[in-house]
Order: sequence, then C-alpha cells, then structure tokens
Amino acid sequence: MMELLADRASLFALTGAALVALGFYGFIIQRAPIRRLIAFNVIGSGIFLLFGGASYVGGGVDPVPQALIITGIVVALALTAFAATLAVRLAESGGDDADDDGDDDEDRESDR
Amino acid sequence: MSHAFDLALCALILGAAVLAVTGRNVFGAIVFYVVYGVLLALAWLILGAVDVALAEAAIGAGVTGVLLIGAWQGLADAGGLEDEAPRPVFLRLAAVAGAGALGGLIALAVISLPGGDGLTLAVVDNQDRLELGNPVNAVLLGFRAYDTLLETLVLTAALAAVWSLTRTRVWGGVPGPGHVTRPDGVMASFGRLLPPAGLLVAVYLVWVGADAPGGAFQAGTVLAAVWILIVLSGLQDEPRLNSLPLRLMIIAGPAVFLGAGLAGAAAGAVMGYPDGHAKSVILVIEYALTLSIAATLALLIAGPARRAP
Amino acid sequence: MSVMETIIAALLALGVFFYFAGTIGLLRFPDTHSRLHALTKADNLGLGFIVIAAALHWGDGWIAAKLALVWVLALFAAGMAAQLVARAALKAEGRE
Amino acid sequence: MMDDLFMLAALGVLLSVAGALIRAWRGPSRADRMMSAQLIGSGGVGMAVLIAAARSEPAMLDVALVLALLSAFAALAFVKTVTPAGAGDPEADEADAP
Repeated sequence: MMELLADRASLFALTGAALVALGFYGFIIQRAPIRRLIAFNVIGSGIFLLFGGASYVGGGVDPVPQALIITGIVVALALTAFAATLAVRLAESGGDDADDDGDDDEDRESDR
Repeated sequence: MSHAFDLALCALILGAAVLAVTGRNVFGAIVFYVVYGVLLALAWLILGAVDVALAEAAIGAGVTGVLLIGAWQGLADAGGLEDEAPRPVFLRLAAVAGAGALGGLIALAVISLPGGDGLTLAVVDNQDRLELGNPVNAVLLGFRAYDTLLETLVLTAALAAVWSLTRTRVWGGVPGPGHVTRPDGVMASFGRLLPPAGLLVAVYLVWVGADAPGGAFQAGTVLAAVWILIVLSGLQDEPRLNSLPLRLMIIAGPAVFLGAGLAGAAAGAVMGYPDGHAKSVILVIEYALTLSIAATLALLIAGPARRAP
Repeated sequence: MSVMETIIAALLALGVFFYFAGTIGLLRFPDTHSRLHALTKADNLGLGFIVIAAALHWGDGWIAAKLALVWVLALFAAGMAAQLVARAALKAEGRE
Repeated sequence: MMDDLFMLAALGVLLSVAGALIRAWRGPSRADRMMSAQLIGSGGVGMAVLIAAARSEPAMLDVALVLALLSAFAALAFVKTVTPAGAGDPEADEADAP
C-alpha cells in the first residue's frame, strides 16, 4: 500500500477511484438536484483523474488520454448545463403546467 | 518535498469532494465544488498535463461556478432547492457498500494495470506530418479528429436540448433575467476592465495552441467567460436566440470542420487533411471552433429564453 | 546557496507567511466584514511575493511580464470581489 | 535544490488553503463561504506559479493566468444572488432599480 502511494501515477489514479466511489454514494443518497449534479460531476472528474494517473509515465500524461479528457470535461459541462436547466424548469412548473409565471416569484430561502 | 505536496493535494481534493457531496448546505456544496475544481487543475499541473489543467481551470474553477449558482438561484426562486426527507437507513448502508465495492474494484484494477509506454511515442513520431508542436492538439484535431467533430455536435445538440425547454410564448427571445447594474459601480467597471484582458488571453491561448499547451477548447471557454461577465455586469444584454448571425456563429465551427473533412475527398481522402497543407486547414478549423465553442458554452450557461423577443 | 537563492527563499517565506496571515484572519476574526478585511490584504501580498520570487528565478523579461499580468489580474479580481461581497453581506444582513 | 524550495512554499500555501476550507465549511453566512473560495482561488494562482517555477516550465504559467482571470467569476455570480431574481447590483439602491 505504501509504495503505491509513493508512486505519483498510482497515487492520483487511486484518488480518482476514491472520487468515483464518493460521487456514486452522493448520487444515490442525495435528493436535491444541485447535489446530484455535483455528485455526478465528481464521478466524472474522478474517472478523468483515474485515466490521467493510469497513463502517467515519467514526465507527463499520454497525449491521447489528455485529448479525450479535454473532450470529456467540455461535454460534462454541456450536459451539466442541460441537467441544471431541466431541474429549474421542473421546479418552476411544480408539476402544474398551468403555472406559467413561476419565475416571477421573488421568495428566497435564507441560508442558515 | 514534491511527494509531500502530492499527498497533501490528493488529501485536500478528497476532502473538498467529500464536503461538496455530503455538506449540509447546498450553497456550501457549490463553493466546495468550485474549490475542488481549482485543486483538480493543480493536480493536472502536477501530472504535467498542462492542456487539461487549462481546460479544468477555465471550466471547473470558472464557468461551472457561475452555472451552478445560476441554477441555485432558479431553484431557490421556484422553491425547489432542498428536499430534506432523509433516506432510509438501509439505503444509506447499501449506498456505502455499493460505493465501497465500486471504489475497491476500480482501485484493484488500477493496481493490476500492466505498465507500458502508451501511445506517446506513436503520437510524437507522427505529429510532424501535421506540423503541430503540441501533441495533444495533434490528437484532438488530427489523429482523433472524428471525436472532436462529434463532440462539437454534442455541444450543439445540448444547446438545442436546453432551448427545447423554452416556454412557448418566449420562443426565440432573450435568455437570462436582464441584468441591471449601477453604471458607475464596481461591477460595471469590472465588466469594462476585464474583457480586454480576457480577450487577450483567449487569442493568446488559441495562437500558442499549435505548438504549446492551449487551443480551441481552452480559448473558447475563456471567451465564453468574458461573454458571461459582460452580461452579468449589465453592460450588454444576451442576444435574441432567433437571431441569424448568432445561429451561424454556433454552427460555424462544426460546419467548417465537416466541410474540411468532406473537401478532403478532393485531395484524395474523405475526412483526411491534404498533405502539406494540414496545418493551415487545422488552424482555420481551430479559429472557427473557438468562436462556436465560446457562443455555445455561453448560451448553455445562459439557459433558455425567458423574455419575449 | 547563492545570494539570489537566499533572496528567493526569503521572498517565498514572506509570501507563505502572508497567505497564512490571511487564513488565520479568516478563521479567527469575529464577523464577516473584519474577516473580509484580513483576507484581501493578505492574499494579495502573499501572491505578490511569490510572483516576484518566480520572476527572479526565471530572470526573463517576457516571463516577468506574464507574471506581472497574473498578479494585476488577481489584484483586480480580489479588489472587486471584496467590495461586492461586502455589499452583498450588508444587503443579506438587512434582509434577514 | 531550488525546485524543492518552490514545492515547499507550494505545500505551505496548500496548508493555508486547507485552513480556509474550514471557514467555508463553518460559514455561517454565504458571504463567508464565498470569501473562503476567493482565498482558495488566490492560493491556487500562487500554487500554479510555484509549480511552474519548480518545474521551470513557463507554459504552466498560463494556468495561473486563466485561474487569475476567472477567479472572481463565482464571486460575481454570488453577489447577484442577494438582489431580486439575481439580476441586480448589490451596490445599487432599491430606488435605482427599474
């Protein structure tokens, strides 16, 4: 175990594995849409880190995984934006399609 | 010393992720997620993957925060922010067990991975044929250009999906709440000061991208961030979504990309670059992609139209 | 250790010291506005010393210019954020 | 020798960032959490500069540049949440609003 943590490649890959597990847990347990989005993104970035750590040799990461990870980061952002829009529209309609003016509501939840 | 930093960074990344996933307060979770993005960018820097670090810095630490805070606002206004009903104990236990098993399996797979040189040599040996000094961009726009073409189409499709959630009576209208700020205030001044610097950085990133870390995705994200900043600071409202120039800007990148691929048929290979002119074609594609990615990302963050055109 | 290395080491130590000062202020000060005050002074100075140390390490004009741009951008961002977060905190307190 | 020195400084900044996480966790107000994020963003810029210097890799400074450029974005989005519909300016008086 110790020599695995002493090696940079497997240290980051194992961190990635732990992030995937953590995100998976959050995705199952959480109900609030924003928390689920965050958990889902943690899974994604965990996979990226796993991928990057696994392909780390000597001075750097293999360029092919790097290109795939960049693609993945941008796609993850696009889908997060879609999911966030979906969640907001769902909350606005509140299951009642007739309520078309939900966005004029100025109530805000306090933080504490 | 370097190793101590690696260990501390990984521990902090995990800590920030734990707080982002399980923290009690939703706004706090967003803050931790932004922090997590900054730390991940540093992790990529440590791994020597500067291109990925740039993308993560621009997206994870910059744009995602604005996106999530916007969603937080929308959900708070609609009263759908929090669902406090706790999960039953057996589900929590099952989730812990499942997550533990998943993480353990992946860790086991990582440990048993055979070593190897990967594809680095194959890329470095062949990137001269594209006349690109940056191996990552040689993969993105050369060897795996199909992936990148399809990715830009995924971005466009995601934008179409977001727009499909528009209320019928405001279709083609203006997204966002219509930001108004004090004209001589700090926010408006910031909106005037930062965009020139952001523009400079974006042009620089796409310019050096051929030979050094940078490129269309990183530059496009920085441009999108500049766009969002101008809107947030109330200097310029979002455009109407049914405007033709805007739609053309969104599809310019994929269209030029696809056009270059089809034009390759004339030079001998469909979806291939003409020998000897690969770099000039790639640069044209890259500039068009930068604009399209910037517009698409900025509009994805802005969401569907909310005011009539 | 050459003279230059000693200077760089001293600058780095100062930089880290100011980051710690910012964190301690953030943790120890009693209310939002005084915490803001501790934070914005400290982290700008900390980054400033680190940037000077890095510029001396490279000893290259263009790199020094880029480092200066990094610091100026961070200063702008921190200054603006401090002012606006303070206003937002005041407003939030008024509403609650 | 010099690279160890830069990484030591980076470790120091990382520890101070860890301290700021405690404030982000405790809050109590949203402004406190946002300030911590701001300090961590600034620490991230500093660490990026330090890692670039330790490796003597100028291209890595671009990451510091992007982080510095975008470090205030989340803060900007945050301060708007105290105004109606997140559309205003906390500096504007209520009377100024249209």
